Amino acid sequence: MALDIVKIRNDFPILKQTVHNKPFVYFDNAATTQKPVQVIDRMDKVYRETNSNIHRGVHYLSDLTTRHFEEARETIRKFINARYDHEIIFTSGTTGGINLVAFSFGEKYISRGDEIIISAIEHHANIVPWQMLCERKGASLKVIPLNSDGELLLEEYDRLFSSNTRLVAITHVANSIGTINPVREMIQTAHQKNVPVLIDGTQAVQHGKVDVQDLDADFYVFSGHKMYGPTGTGVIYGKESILEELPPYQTGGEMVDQVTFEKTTFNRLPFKFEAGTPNYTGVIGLAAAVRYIEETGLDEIVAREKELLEYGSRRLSEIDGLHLFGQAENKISILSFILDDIHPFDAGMIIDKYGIAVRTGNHCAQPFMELLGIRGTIRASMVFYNTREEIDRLCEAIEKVKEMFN
Amino acid sequence: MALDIVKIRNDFPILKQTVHNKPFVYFDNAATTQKPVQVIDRMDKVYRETNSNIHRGVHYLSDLTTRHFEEARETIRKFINARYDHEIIFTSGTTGGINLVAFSFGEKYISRGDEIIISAIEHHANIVPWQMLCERKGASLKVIPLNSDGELLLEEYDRLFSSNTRLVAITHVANSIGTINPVREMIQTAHQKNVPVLIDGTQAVQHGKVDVQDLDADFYVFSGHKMYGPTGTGVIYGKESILEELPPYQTGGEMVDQVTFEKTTFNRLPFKFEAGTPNYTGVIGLAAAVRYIEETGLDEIVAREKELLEYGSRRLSEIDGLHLFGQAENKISILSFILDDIHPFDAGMIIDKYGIAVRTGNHCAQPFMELLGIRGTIRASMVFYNTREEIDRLCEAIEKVKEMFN
Amino acid sequence: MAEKTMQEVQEEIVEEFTVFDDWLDKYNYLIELSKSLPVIEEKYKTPEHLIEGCQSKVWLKADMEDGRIVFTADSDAIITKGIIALLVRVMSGRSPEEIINTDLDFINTIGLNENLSPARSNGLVSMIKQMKLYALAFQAKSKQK
Amino acid sequence: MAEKTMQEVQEEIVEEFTVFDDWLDKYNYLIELSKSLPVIEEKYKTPEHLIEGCQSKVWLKADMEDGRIVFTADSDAIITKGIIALLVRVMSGRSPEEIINTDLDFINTIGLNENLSPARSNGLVSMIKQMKLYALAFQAKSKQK
Ligand SMILES: Cc1ncc(COP(=O)(O)O)c(C=O)c1O
Ligand SMILES: Cc1ncc(COP(=O)(O)O)c(C=O)c1O
Repeated sequence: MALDIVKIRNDFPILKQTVHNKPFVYFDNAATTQKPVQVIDRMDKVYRETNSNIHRGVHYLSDLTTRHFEEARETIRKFINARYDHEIIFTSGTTGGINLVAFSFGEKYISRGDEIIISAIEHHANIVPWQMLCERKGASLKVIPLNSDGELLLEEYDRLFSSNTRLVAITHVANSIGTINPVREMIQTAHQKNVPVLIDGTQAVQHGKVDVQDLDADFYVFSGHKMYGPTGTGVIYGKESILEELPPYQTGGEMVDQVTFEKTTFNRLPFKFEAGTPNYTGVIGLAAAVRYIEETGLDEIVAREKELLEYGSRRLSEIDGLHLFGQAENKISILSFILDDIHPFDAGMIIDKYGIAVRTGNHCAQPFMELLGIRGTIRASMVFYNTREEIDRLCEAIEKVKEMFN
Repeated sequence: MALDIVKIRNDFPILKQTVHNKPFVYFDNAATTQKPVQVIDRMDKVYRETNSNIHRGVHYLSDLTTRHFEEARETIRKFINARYDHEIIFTSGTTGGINLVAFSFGEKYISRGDEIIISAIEHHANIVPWQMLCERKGASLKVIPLNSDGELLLEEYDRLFSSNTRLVAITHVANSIGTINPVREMIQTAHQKNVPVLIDGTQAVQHGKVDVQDLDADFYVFSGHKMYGPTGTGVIYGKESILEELPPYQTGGEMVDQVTFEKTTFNRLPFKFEAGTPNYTGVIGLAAAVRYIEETGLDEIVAREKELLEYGSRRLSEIDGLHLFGQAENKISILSFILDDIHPFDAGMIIDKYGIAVRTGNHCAQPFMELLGIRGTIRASMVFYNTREEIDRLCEAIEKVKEMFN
Repeated sequence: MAEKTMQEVQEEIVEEFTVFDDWLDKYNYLIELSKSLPVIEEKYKTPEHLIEGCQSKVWLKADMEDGRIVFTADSDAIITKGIIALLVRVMSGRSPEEIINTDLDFINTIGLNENLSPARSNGLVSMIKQMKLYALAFQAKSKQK
Repeated sequence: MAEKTMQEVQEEIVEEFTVFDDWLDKYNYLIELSKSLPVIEEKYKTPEHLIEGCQSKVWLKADMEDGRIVFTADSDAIITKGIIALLVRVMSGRSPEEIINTDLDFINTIGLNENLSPARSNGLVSMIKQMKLYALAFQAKSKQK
């Protein structure tokens, strides 16, 4: 069943406005998505009706909010099909999540001479924490190379393993050009060598069904604000067996069991990894976002985004002097391109004047941009609430840019 | 000028409800405060009208949201009178903030044999991160003792310093019993010995004017959700000169300058410490909370809370078999007490039934509870929107508790 | 002992609670019940018998007598004690199989889950979990023989 | 050169911009101006002369000639180049004192701050800051003598 696009656009109040006197077109969804009223209103309701700090409260509202928070954990568990609720850990976002794993896993399992495999198409959030860890521990990074379509070279990946490989950390979907990596196979490869795998799912969970058990991922990390949820929220899925072994990262209230000045013992999972007052309002909002995705239908979302990608790719490829990056067969609806002899930033500024929000620059993927030998791209990232008409408007704006700078 | 309490209570929608068919009384403000519509609506507006990821965006809404975010930094700077905007670092909360400092300061300045001074009245968030640091580095904790009124023993504090002391970390106001510590003098003492000081201001900034330059604090850390702002927000103030020296904590997008697989260089302050997409909506809401506090008037807030404390202390002390903890001369409006032969949890459950939210337990201050030789207290923490009538209702509920269990 | 099934005892309790139409009576009844709890011997009040996740301390011990599990327990909070007295009344003197296979739905029905705070209901969940774990352990042991 | 004060040149620019009533004309004018920027020599396009905080690359160099600072610059983006051409027009050939003491209010007045994106306006702030820093440095140097 096709989506009711009129209803959907009504769900996102921000889309109904003009910017620079033009109808607003939002094509910066890979940076952050917009929020449906279902999410906004849910958080509003927390603050207006039920707000109270959670877990240790004896009173009614604290009870209620604790329940809502723990129900949110269950909602997320189901969404990615984790086995247990306590395998779901709430964080401030993907960056916070990867840093947690890098520290805790690193403290336990990484020492001098060890190796961690990442790929050439990672976001900085899945590069720098591993770099820092390697620096601290005297370990080193190995990088899976890409082909010119933006796909990882799997034979090379295979060859990167050694007896010192301790972890693989790769993105499910590349934020710069949209490639969907074959993470299921890559996890199998790693597991055959007894190496656990962390998947950065930031650009994946909102664009297709993710089943962490089917993938057999050891860690799966994502951000709330890119999946129609609020800022300041994120999730780490981790297999119980591994999480149990890891030491805590941040420490403080909630996550302790007994505290004396001599010694502190820690609470059980998931609380061991959730120090301090969590962003419970955000988490409750995130659960509302998941419900929104589920009610809209992931299959329908995938179908519509595929259609937008096909239309957009075709329209853009008709433009003279435009080069589209990322021709992977499997990709999400991201159009990343440059225009001959025009700086992406100049182009972005003019496109903005037509009321269209695109992102320009390196998309926090400097190593990948260097690989392409470019200073950055113009990136239009689309989701199911976008339309063909909006793509047409982008094409018109691009023509204006060419007029101005050529 | 006295506060217009009718107007104020209208600002907090959550207060206008019944719980267990009784008018709701919220006395759990030290756990988290309620939010005025000014804060709720501000965040609503972000999501409905301006939401976009910040800093690197080329388009209008990204620009606008970046401005709002950076204006929020300036609002916080003024609120605590920091010298520079870039001395204000946004975090997910106090726990996140203290963990950041413990890691970064620890990496740079703490090694085997070093000592860190904390006090016997700290929240777990200002104990456990230092414990972990000490464990990692082979350093040790020294603890400032208290007198029976809940005041720190300053002569003992003096004696704790040695040539190995590297940091003092103390709370400005104790969350368990409300004591206001003489942090200005304590900072002077430490500085005479060239030891920097971190102040946990979580229970202080909302209850009186804090001027970090006047205090001469090296770090001052607090949470947004306890000062009428949203969950998932927090602030570290740090002196420029120290922050410049510290290595980053979390790493990822935003906080980097150049990333290659060989080496990463970091962005300048404050971004060096703000990895990943910040909770910009929350931060913008936090600035609205600060404006609300300022418009209400900190002096007026202090005066009203003092009056509530005096009234509440008097009323509670009239109750037979009730023991009030924390008789410090300088304290915020927290009433922490036990009832003879009644478990705080039993009492809290019954008080809840009268629509009154109090907290029971150890208030994340287990070492302090052990010092008192008790299993926990019943804590009623009041702020300016509370009333004498609410205190009267609490007293009635306590009488019922006594009837039931004695 | 235990002529009624666990299910029947649960129904009995539900029936008893129907006469209370306000929370005050319910709580007073729990206070009353707290006095009937078969108390764990003082020497067993060790960390090993302490149940996690409760705001008040709860100790619980299980012994096998003639194929049936006998629970003794205690708590420093009275209402907690009343609740655990109810649990013991339903579960003590049963075979491991019956304990493992019976759902404890009376808790929802009498509104303990709802009316008790979360901290409490977390504790409640922990208590039930611990009692079922004991049953599983005894069952495993008897199969080994 | 520099018979007008910095203030006067700023007013001149504001006046020029008043004739544009839409952004397209403003931007086209900036593109035009970009061609007039006194370009930094290729060999100085080093990290040392690169300004941080801009989405496009901006190189800036300052030399002291007869007590006046002469700026040369370049950028890989054209609109950036146009803006820096404006800054150079206002500030180049001035004494360190004048540069330090004059507020650059023309930027707000012609709506560059508002109409340009934040990334851009961050870059703008960085450029101005860097130019003022050069002025401070030259002033300090000349006082040492
Ligand atoms: C004095 C003090 N420090 C630290 C904290 C921890 O704050 P958060 O849970 O917001 O991180 C609290 C909160 O209870 C507190 O009262
Ligand atoms: C693939 C990927 N990983 C990680 C991140 C970092 O996410 P956040 O900034 O929410 O922490 C992003 C966001 O751009 C991303 O696209």
